Amino acid sequence: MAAAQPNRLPRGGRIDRSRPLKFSLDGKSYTGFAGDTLASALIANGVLLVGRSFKLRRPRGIVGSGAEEPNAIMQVGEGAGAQPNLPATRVELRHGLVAHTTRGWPSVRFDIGAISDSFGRILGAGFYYKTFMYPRFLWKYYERAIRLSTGFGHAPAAPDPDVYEHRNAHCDVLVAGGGPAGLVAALAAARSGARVILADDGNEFGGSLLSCAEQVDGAPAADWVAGVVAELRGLPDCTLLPRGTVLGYHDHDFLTVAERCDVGEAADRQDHARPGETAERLWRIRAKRVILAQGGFERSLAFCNNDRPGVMLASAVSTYINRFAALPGRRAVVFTNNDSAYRTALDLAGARAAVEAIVDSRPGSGGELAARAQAQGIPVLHGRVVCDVTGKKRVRGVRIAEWGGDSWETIKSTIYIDCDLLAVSGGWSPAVHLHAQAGGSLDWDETRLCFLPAQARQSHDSAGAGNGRQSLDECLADGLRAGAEAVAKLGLAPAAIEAPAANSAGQLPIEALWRVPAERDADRCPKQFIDFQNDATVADIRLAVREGYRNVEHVKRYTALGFGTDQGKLGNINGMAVLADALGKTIPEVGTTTFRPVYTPVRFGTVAGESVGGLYDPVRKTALHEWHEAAGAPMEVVGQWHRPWYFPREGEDLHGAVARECLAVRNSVGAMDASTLGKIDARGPDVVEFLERIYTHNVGRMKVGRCAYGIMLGEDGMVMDDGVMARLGENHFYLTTTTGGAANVLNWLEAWLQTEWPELEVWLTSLTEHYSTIAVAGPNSRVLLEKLGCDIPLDKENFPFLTVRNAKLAGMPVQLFRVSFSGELAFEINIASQFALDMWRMVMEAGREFEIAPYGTETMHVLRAEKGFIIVGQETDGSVTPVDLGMNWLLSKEKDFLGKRSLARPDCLQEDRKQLVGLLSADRRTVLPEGAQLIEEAVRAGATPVPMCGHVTSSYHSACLGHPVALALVAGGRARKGETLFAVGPEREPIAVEVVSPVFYDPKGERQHV
Amino acid sequence: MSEAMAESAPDARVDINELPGRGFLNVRLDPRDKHAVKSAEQVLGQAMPLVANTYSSGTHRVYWLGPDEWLIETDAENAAALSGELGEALADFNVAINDVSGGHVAQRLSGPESRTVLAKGCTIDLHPREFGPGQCARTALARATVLLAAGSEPDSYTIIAARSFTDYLRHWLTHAAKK
Amino acid sequence: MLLIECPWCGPRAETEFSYGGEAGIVRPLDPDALSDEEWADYLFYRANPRGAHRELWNHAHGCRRWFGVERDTVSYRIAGSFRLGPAGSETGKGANTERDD
Amino acid sequence: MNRYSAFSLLRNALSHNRNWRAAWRSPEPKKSYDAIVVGGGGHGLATAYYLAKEHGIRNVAVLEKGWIGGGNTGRNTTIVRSNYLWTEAALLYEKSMQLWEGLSQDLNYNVMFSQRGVYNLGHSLQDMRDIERRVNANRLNGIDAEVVSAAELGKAIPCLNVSPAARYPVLGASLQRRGGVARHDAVAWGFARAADALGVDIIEQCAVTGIDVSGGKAVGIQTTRGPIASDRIGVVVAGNAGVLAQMADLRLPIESHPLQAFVSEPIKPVLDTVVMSGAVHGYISQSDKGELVIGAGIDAYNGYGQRGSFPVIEHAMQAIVELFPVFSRVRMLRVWGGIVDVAPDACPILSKTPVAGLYFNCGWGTGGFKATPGSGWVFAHTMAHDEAHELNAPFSLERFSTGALVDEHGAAAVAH
Repeated sequence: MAAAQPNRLPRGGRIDRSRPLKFSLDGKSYTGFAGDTLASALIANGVLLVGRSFKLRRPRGIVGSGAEEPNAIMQVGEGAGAQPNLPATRVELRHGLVAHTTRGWPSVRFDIGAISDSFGRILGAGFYYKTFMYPRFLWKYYERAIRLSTGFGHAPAAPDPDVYEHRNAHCDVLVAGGGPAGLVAALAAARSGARVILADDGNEFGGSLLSCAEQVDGAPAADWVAGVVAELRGLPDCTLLPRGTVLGYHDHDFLTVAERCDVGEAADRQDHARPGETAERLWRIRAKRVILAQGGFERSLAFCNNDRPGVMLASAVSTYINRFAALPGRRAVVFTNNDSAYRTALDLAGARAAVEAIVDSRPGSGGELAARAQAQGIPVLHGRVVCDVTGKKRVRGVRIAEWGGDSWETIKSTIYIDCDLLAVSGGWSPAVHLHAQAGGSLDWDETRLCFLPAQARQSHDSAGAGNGRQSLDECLADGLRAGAEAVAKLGLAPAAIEAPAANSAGQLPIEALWRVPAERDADRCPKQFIDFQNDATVADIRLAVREGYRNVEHVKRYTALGFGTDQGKLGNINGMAVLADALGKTIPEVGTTTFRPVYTPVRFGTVAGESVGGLYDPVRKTALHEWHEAAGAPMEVVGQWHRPWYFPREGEDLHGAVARECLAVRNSVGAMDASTLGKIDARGPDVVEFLERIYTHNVGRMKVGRCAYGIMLGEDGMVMDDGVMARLGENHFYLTTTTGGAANVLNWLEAWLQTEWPELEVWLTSLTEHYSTIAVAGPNSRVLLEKLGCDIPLDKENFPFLTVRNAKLAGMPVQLFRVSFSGELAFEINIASQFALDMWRMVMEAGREFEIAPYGTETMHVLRAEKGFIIVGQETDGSVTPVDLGMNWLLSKEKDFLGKRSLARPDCLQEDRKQLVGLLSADRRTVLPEGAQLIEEAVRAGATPVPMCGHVTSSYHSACLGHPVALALVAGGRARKGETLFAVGPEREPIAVEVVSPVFYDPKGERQHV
Repeated sequence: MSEAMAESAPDARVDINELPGRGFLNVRLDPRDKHAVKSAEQVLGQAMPLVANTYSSGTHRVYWLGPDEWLIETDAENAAALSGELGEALADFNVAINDVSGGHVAQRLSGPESRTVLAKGCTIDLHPREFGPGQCARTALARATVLLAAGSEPDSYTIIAARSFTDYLRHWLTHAAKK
Repeated sequence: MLLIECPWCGPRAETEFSYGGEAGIVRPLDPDALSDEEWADYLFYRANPRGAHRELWNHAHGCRRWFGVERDTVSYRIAGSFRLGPAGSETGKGANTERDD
Repeated sequence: MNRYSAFSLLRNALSHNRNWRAAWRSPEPKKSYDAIVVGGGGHGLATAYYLAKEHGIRNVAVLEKGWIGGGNTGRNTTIVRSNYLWTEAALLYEKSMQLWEGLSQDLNYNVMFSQRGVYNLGHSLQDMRDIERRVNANRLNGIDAEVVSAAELGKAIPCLNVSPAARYPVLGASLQRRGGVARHDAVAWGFARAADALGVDIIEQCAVTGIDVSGGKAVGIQTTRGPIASDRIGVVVAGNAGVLAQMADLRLPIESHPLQAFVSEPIKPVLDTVVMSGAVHGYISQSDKGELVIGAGIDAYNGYGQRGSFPVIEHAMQAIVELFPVFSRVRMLRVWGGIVDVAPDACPILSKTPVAGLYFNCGWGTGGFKATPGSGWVFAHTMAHDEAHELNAPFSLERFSTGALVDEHGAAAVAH
């Protein structure tokens, strides 16, 4: 099997050679080992060409080994479980993994689109802003073609089989990054008794220690890592999150971590075989202190054709060799402006690759590492640069020139070296993303040539390579410092801990080389890429500047620099350096760009967590819900509630059922579950005064035992909510609200009590859930209740309309209200919810002889519309006053109440405000469409805009009246009774309507009083 | 949701049980009115917890809900009588006592993973040092408001929520307990 | 997600609270005496400062108390929370109240 | 100005793109101007452009404290539509829509206005009543609109979940076919370039520190680059409107809130229209680059921080996954926030002020991008004539005293 992996080194690496894993790329099968990433397995198999660039369709290979990878963007998996856009460098290999490249047609090796590269000069930065404009109508076709060529992977076609969850956590110290600095910091904090969470992006802790050949405390670094991890694991208040990427550092030290749960061993165990297992978990962490130790990113350098497959980051080459025992090339050249790449040369040599040369831009004889390289016989070319690369789908060689220190002069290459791998290091940039997200400032370090975290704005500190430390020694010491400082800030007693020792080689300073000069000037030379994924080049940045896009944000947006899936991790600093040069400024003068969450891309599903599908939002159910369901009632969604809409008998549709239910109520009796109404107990010495301020009517005049319809307004004078209220005692009221308004109204009342009128002694208690409410309506409702057995007289004299009584009904204590939303004789029964279902069943049983009809929200709407009763939210929309609704009779002149002053504003006094009226279609047959607009003349469309004078708010067929009825808001409507208007609905044909009173049924209101 | 799903998770590391037969009273009074507090305590035979986010245990459980609001959990059969007794004893004070038995459902969550399950939907710090026996909190669990109380045994909690959210919460807890 | 200190329940996550806007907007005692402009000022006009802001929050999922918070609208840092004035004081909506931080 | 065309691209390619001229100059501010526009976002730049183009006022400066288009212009989800309920709003946004339809050609800058249609979903019977009402009103106002059933939606947008079993099932939608999206940066740059060509000075990195008022009249402003005199000053600074108003001792009925948005990684075309849901709080389109562009709800608190709270993002994500279950495995790439200036009625203020010669254009809330050209067009008219155009007359400051609000809050249209 190993023979099938031509570039797999015979020994070494953190792979498990006893566990070969089969996988495929673009249908071709390969074998890797457990512990591989998809990228390392591909390299072991000699596959380097894995992508095509966005605009120019140039062939691209694997460049990096982590989150900075711009090219190897894969579609992993198939069907519903497919995952678009994964960088191969971050995909843990698992058995049977199916991957596809995402660019290039017909294949990534042969891409017809590559012809774009020949037009590269036309396709400079921002070219699309300059063309595709004429003729105008063609843009949509251009656009369609452009869209087809963009994007990487596909969204799966079927819903996601995976489940996700959120997890809230609190800790004293969150350590982001489990490399050398993070491990020491976590250890220092945890040993001191702090609650610690250590999160690391990788599948195992150790970070750079897993990819290097160095020693810690005299042992291989990996052994030291294992020891620390074991100790941390044994501490009770230490949470370890490998595969946990810290995504965001938000305000008030709130951080999010995405933990991948369905990979590695878990993947082999399940591989979607156990649905319901969490695929990814979003940790929502509130930390007291945060230590950011996420290491750094190596930069590339800008030289001609620096994007050819086989040009890789030096650190990535080392990682593939040391961690994965995969050798990316056999004849290598190393190109660097700093010391770190020398280790790569040594790693290559150790892997028996031919290192043809180390090309070091810096003059002079080099330091300790250079000496080691030379000792191994590796030629070191000082003061030289790689200025061009040959080969298209694979590096074939490099041109090397002398470097005089000027990036913009033209040079002549003097040496050509054959090679198949070019390992490049342009220096290191600390991963300051989270520091910057947290609001921290950055300082440019002129010696180390990178942005370093400076002032922190929240409770964070940076450590290790992320804090600009370069050698392992320094990183370990810095981690210890950060851990100890966090412990001190928490006020804990610090535990004794010694800094682990490493034998780091001394390093010489980096040289400020960003753009390598070429044989022609910067605008004519072969492309020098800065952002590989978006094909942003040195020439593009210069063009942007020439065209006046001089701010770094303009340049980024104009060239798309940094907008790829790697978010500029590879190219942003180089881009800023080139921009600084073009502007004649320094890098810090150019500024930094904003670092936005998320640190690396995260699945939508992970962010959404478990609150999707059936758990998207609570379904609130009344105590009678089961009965309604069993009766086959379709549900109407009313906010979070599910309410029965209608109760169809066999063969009935909505209209049939509603007509029958309406007639039952009008002629005999019906019952409705009104439990969702908001219910508030209000009492206290000042309750009358309080309610006077809230409600528009004279609350104090209500006698004990009386009910009244009340409305409340917002301070803007608009109707906010309505409902029946009852005075239960001198200082005791029971209030009802609309279903949708229940929570808001209680909050609104509490807000006034607590913030504006704390001197009022009033207690409010919600009874919405305690009581279930059964409305029994219709001429037979009284007999029905009597039949059930009621311990109080129910006749008109003893229990008149709009009164409330405590009673026992069928032996159960209830509150009985003589109120009616249908205009019929009606009772509302309030009963403690645990007994509500029994009561409902008894009502139904007792009602059988009256052919009682359970009815739903639709019938309730028809019945109330026949009576001209409004529904807040249907007849009102936040712009309707009580005067508009004809409710002047409810507005007390004797007191102030909320919103009263607003009613006196000029606009509220206009006579042509929209007012509530009834409408009858002229033919008395047409049911007007709800939402139809009203116009004065039957004009045809075409002569727009047509002035509108109102709209239909409610419209139903009235079974008991035998014709349709509608409610509407009409400008100056009350004075227009008898006029003909025209309703325009979706059919567009104007329908003649007559303006009438909104009360269609029993206008004198006699039926409810019987 | 089927009844079967309402049972505990298959691996039984978390048990979810509805507590049947519970009655609830809501009490509003101003704790600065020491006499009122005392009268209430005499009827209850236990302390009214005055420290925020704590509860007292005795014949009943009395939960602090807010600076002038408590929830008394008692036997369902006892609720009406207790409400009457409290009402009588506090008749001369400015208080509000409401029987809200119909509006609340209590569930018990126990088992070694119960804290983890709660942490999926609750943002308060549930570490036993921060939220131990005798402590309670009105807070959000997923998308419902709940009263959460730490039981006297480790990893056991009482969740009291509005009746209409019962199915939702059971569904959510069962889902969360599935791991 | 902000961490807001409820004066009664201690620090809790922002999602437990609802926001009530600027503190100290006192309802006029005699609205009828106001001009339309003055009434509009009470209804709609807010300081909306870039910087320190005294504002109202309600511990909606907790103890249901309204209280005041002083928060910076740029850094979002919270300087402290405070209970609203005692009953009978002229402090409506946290205009002048005891600090509790 | 270099004229942009396929031909000019070719010609410049031959000279290695060395002869492109700056899209706009970077002049030093003059001592005085006939008119000053404070704020170099889309609205401000459009105002300057139309001042020059429609009213012949070319001695104009646009002052931008940062870089043009760096505020809400570059931070929004780029949805363009005009299907507002109330006639006042509808006609204003429709004016804007008509300008959008010829904007690339007018500016000679491809703003990539893509009329791929905008759907507003309804999830309840009341939503559908509101949709019917709005669609009928739109048609009578001459704005294209139609009501689409759930079944038709399922066909038109295959990845949308129209199952009746959904928690908030999709019952239908309104559709404005002329609605769509545009490339936000290009709008700022295109207006800047066209205004510059007409003589407008666009001055970046120039923050206003004071407004000089004398005898009730605006006479000039103080800036970080010195004083500049003008008796006609238009302030178009969105979330910072209140801060500028204070400089002239004015108060505004505006509150500034964070509004967040996010994009996914680029994926192959999967959604060729715009879908908005007010009830489920999410709106989404796919950019020409392949990113899913998603807007979240507004953060409740006042904030100038250009960032919001993460639960708002989570909530928007839940809404999107609820509407589009197949997007669950797509990955979020980047989250950002803007500062939106919200008026009590969710409608803009395009108004003279008590200070003569000082004009404010603000209050666009979450929906300003779509109004960019129309806002500039009417505001230029207001500044040029010291009088509102009939299209923006209803959007004066007086409405807050008279009560004549144009309440798009209460209306079905979500104001995005």
